[in-house]
Amino acid sequence: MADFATYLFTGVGLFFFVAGSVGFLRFPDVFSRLHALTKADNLGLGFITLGTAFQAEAWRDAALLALIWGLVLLAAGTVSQLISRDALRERDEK
Amino acid sequence: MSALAAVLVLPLAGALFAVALSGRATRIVALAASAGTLAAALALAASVISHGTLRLEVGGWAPPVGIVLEADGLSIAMIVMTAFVMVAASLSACHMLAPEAAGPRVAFGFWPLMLLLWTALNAVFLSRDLFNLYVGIELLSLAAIGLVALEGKAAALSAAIRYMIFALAGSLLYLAGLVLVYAAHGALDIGLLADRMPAETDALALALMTAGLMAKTALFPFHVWLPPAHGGAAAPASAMLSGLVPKASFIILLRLWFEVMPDRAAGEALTLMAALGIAAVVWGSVGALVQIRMKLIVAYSTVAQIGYLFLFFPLAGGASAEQPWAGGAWNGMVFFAVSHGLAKAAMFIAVGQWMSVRGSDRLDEMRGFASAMPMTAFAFVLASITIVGLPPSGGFTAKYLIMTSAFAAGQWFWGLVMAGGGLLAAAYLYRPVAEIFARADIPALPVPSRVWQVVPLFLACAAVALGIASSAPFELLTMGRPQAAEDGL
Amino acid sequence: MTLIFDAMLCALTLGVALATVLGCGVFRTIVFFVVYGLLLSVAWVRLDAVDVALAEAAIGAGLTGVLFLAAFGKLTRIGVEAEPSPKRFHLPAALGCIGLSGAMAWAWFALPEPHRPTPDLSDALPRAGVENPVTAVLLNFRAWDTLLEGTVLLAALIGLWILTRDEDWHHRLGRLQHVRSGGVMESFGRLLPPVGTLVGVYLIYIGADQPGGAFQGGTVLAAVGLIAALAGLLRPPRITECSWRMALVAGPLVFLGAGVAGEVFGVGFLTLPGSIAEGAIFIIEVALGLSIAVTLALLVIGPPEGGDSE
Amino acid sequence: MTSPTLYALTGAALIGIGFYGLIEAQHLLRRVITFNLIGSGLFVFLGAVGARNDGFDPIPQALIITGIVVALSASALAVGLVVAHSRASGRATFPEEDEDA
Repeated sequence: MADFATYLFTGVGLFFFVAGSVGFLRFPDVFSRLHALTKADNLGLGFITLGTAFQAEAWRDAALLALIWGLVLLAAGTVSQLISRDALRERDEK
Repeated sequence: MSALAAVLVLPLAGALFAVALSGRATRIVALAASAGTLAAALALAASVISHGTLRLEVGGWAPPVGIVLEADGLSIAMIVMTAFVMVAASLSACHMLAPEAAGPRVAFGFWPLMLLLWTALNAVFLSRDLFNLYVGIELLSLAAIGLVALEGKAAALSAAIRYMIFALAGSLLYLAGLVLVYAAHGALDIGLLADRMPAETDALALALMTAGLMAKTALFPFHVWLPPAHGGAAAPASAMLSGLVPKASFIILLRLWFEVMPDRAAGEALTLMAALGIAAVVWGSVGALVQIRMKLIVAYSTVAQIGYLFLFFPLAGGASAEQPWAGGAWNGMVFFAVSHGLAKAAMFIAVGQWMSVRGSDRLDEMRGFASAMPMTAFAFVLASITIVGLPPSGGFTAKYLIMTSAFAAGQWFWGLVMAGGGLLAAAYLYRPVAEIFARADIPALPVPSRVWQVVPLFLACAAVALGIASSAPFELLTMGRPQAAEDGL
Repeated sequence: MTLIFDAMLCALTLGVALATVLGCGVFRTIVFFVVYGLLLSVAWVRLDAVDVALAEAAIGAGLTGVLFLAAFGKLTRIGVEAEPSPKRFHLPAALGCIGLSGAMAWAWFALPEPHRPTPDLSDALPRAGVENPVTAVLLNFRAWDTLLEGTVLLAALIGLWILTRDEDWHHRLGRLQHVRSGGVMESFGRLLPPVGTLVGVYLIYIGADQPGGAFQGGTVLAAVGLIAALAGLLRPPRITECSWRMALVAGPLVFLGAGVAGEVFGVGFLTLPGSIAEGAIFIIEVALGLSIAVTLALLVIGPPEGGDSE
Repeated sequence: MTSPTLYALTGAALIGIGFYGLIEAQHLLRRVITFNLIGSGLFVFLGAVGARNDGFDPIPQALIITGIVVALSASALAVGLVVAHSRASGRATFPEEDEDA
């Protein structure tokens, strides 16, 4: 049962990663690319974390996984914000 | 505390305190650490002479688990020579790199870097573990690069970068060989590896490590970084860099060839090393002949002198039976390294003292040196005698030993190279000595006091004394001398 | 199955390494290098070397990458010309390098069989005072290596400070950061340090029993410090400030002190007798971790560069 | 083929790639990066050596961690030198013709 859940959630997570990567490659400008990366990839990572959590032996490990996901979200949000601010400034300067 | 641990602990503790403290306290701590390390080095030499080779298993762990430090004749010779040069360099730094003259940056940076360099040198001379040697030479390189960059000008910075590239590439090649040694034998201790089961990969490992160490020793054709780096640094730093630093990687090379893998020493490889040595002698001497700056002449001379060290490889153990002392070539090589270290440091400090007075080290600005600072000028001349190899200096004894081995072994070619190299050295040192003693009408200069002038003179006298009183050092060198040095490779 | 994964990972690593070497533009090279480091840390997990994986991710990819990016930024500000572009394929060099790789590959297959004797640590490990064998090697069996290694870090930092221009010597380290107050970066800088500090301290603490230790934990702490400095919460110190320099040398000094204590009490240099080894290693590891954290952070910040707001 | 063999070959290839980059590179920063590539290639090779045996051998791991820290120290100093040199000379390429400058 746990294995099945892992397969399912990891698979869904991988799907989001693929979608995010396609978006990253296909979208025209910095902003939409960031959008694809942060939204889809963070969701994908969330699903993979969830899938992995089913393999955890203790609640503590699952909590650590959740913490890692939270930190990645925080970092991704901050970085994408900084990148887009920089890109906006560059566009305005042109 | 045992003297063996003290020669490592004292400079390291001195460096750490020198970083933490500031101002005068830094200098006082550094000088105290220098004096302490000198005392410890002499005590270590005394105890090795009376008790024989000393061995320390660090942390009480025998190899292959732990690291072994060992003080044999070779390491003692190097440690004592290092101690003399270091103390002289730090004394001369007291007036040449004083905060009022050189600024707070240099006054802060010199002391920790110098003591870290000393720690690294002693660590390399004592260590019997190949990986520990790697960490040691990395520490040595970083401290040495810092000392080159201390000068601060653009030329010094580019010299430091050049040095860094060679040093890092050399370290990586050494590391590659080390990885192969561990892969094949599961041990890093020199003693254990000497008794290893030979593996096919040994030759490749030895070749990689040798190439890396050659780059670090600045043997031709890896020498291009040396003259700008040594010639561009501040004089007390140059004294350490030129007199001591190349010796560390050379000692590792000796340990590899004579203790770890004497069975892998193919005749062609030995001849190749000696051939590179000849090229270095010629190249360095010609380079020194055409330079017009004193420090560069002295630096190119180091390139040539490093070449001599490699001539010894095919001669090791040459006809030891006919020798008055067994392993004559080995002893001659160690004598050569020691007397070169002392003499080269004396030369750099002497030139540096004149430079700090005159403001330039151009050859034509050397006039008046002898009349203004007679003791310093005399030190330069005495050091030149050792470098050329005239009797009764240590350099003469060294060349005499190596040449006797060469002729006794019927390998007279190497002996001729030595003699020719001596002539070249005489040629490139003639111009500076002549200029130093030339009369000139220069205005009265604020000459440093005689106390400071004694410093280079002491080193130069030590280099000469090595030739006069050579029997005690000889006994020392027989302590723990590898069997391969007596039997030949 | 796992072999396929390994093969894909190796191919990807090699591809990224090639891109690092051959790609145009220094900025791209740096980005590829960081990716390369992350792939390598996965490889370390596959090689059953979790301690190394942590060190690689934190130091090899993370901190080294930041170091290169910071240097790239400085070079851009200085206004050096861009990289000269002509990148010809250099055949002799390529052949030589293929030869080197080939020699190493040959060596792998030529290694003595049966497998080399592994150093037998089973006698020594129970007396080492720690559960994690890698920590036992680092802080007990090969303590002299590790002490020298901490010294190497210090030597690099002193060497870096030496590069300061004389007129900048009394300024703060690095260049002053301007962050918009109330902006995203500032709130990130406020949010992260508590969690990050916890992670770093945990890594140092856990090092005795599980993967982790002074180097990995120290690096995390250094990163926390750097982010706090980026967010304007911490101001980089001046070289002339004594307290920071004390923090730099505290770890090596404690380590060296333990070594000398062994000598004084007659058990030998750097010897930690089994009965007190556990406590001694813990103290050394904490002191070393803090010193490493400060040293690494200052290495990345770099020498003082003046800056307008001083 | 076993996975240690795979990683050992990868390490060997990385060493060659790194040295090629070192020879080719003109920008000094790129040279420093290639040093790190070569070093990590060597470490991967050593790691594969450690994984070759059935028993767990912590010594290579400890050596590699030490090596990584040493490599970082060297890189930090090298990068600082490159920046200082560029500031003094205005270029970030290797100085070829200032032997006696």
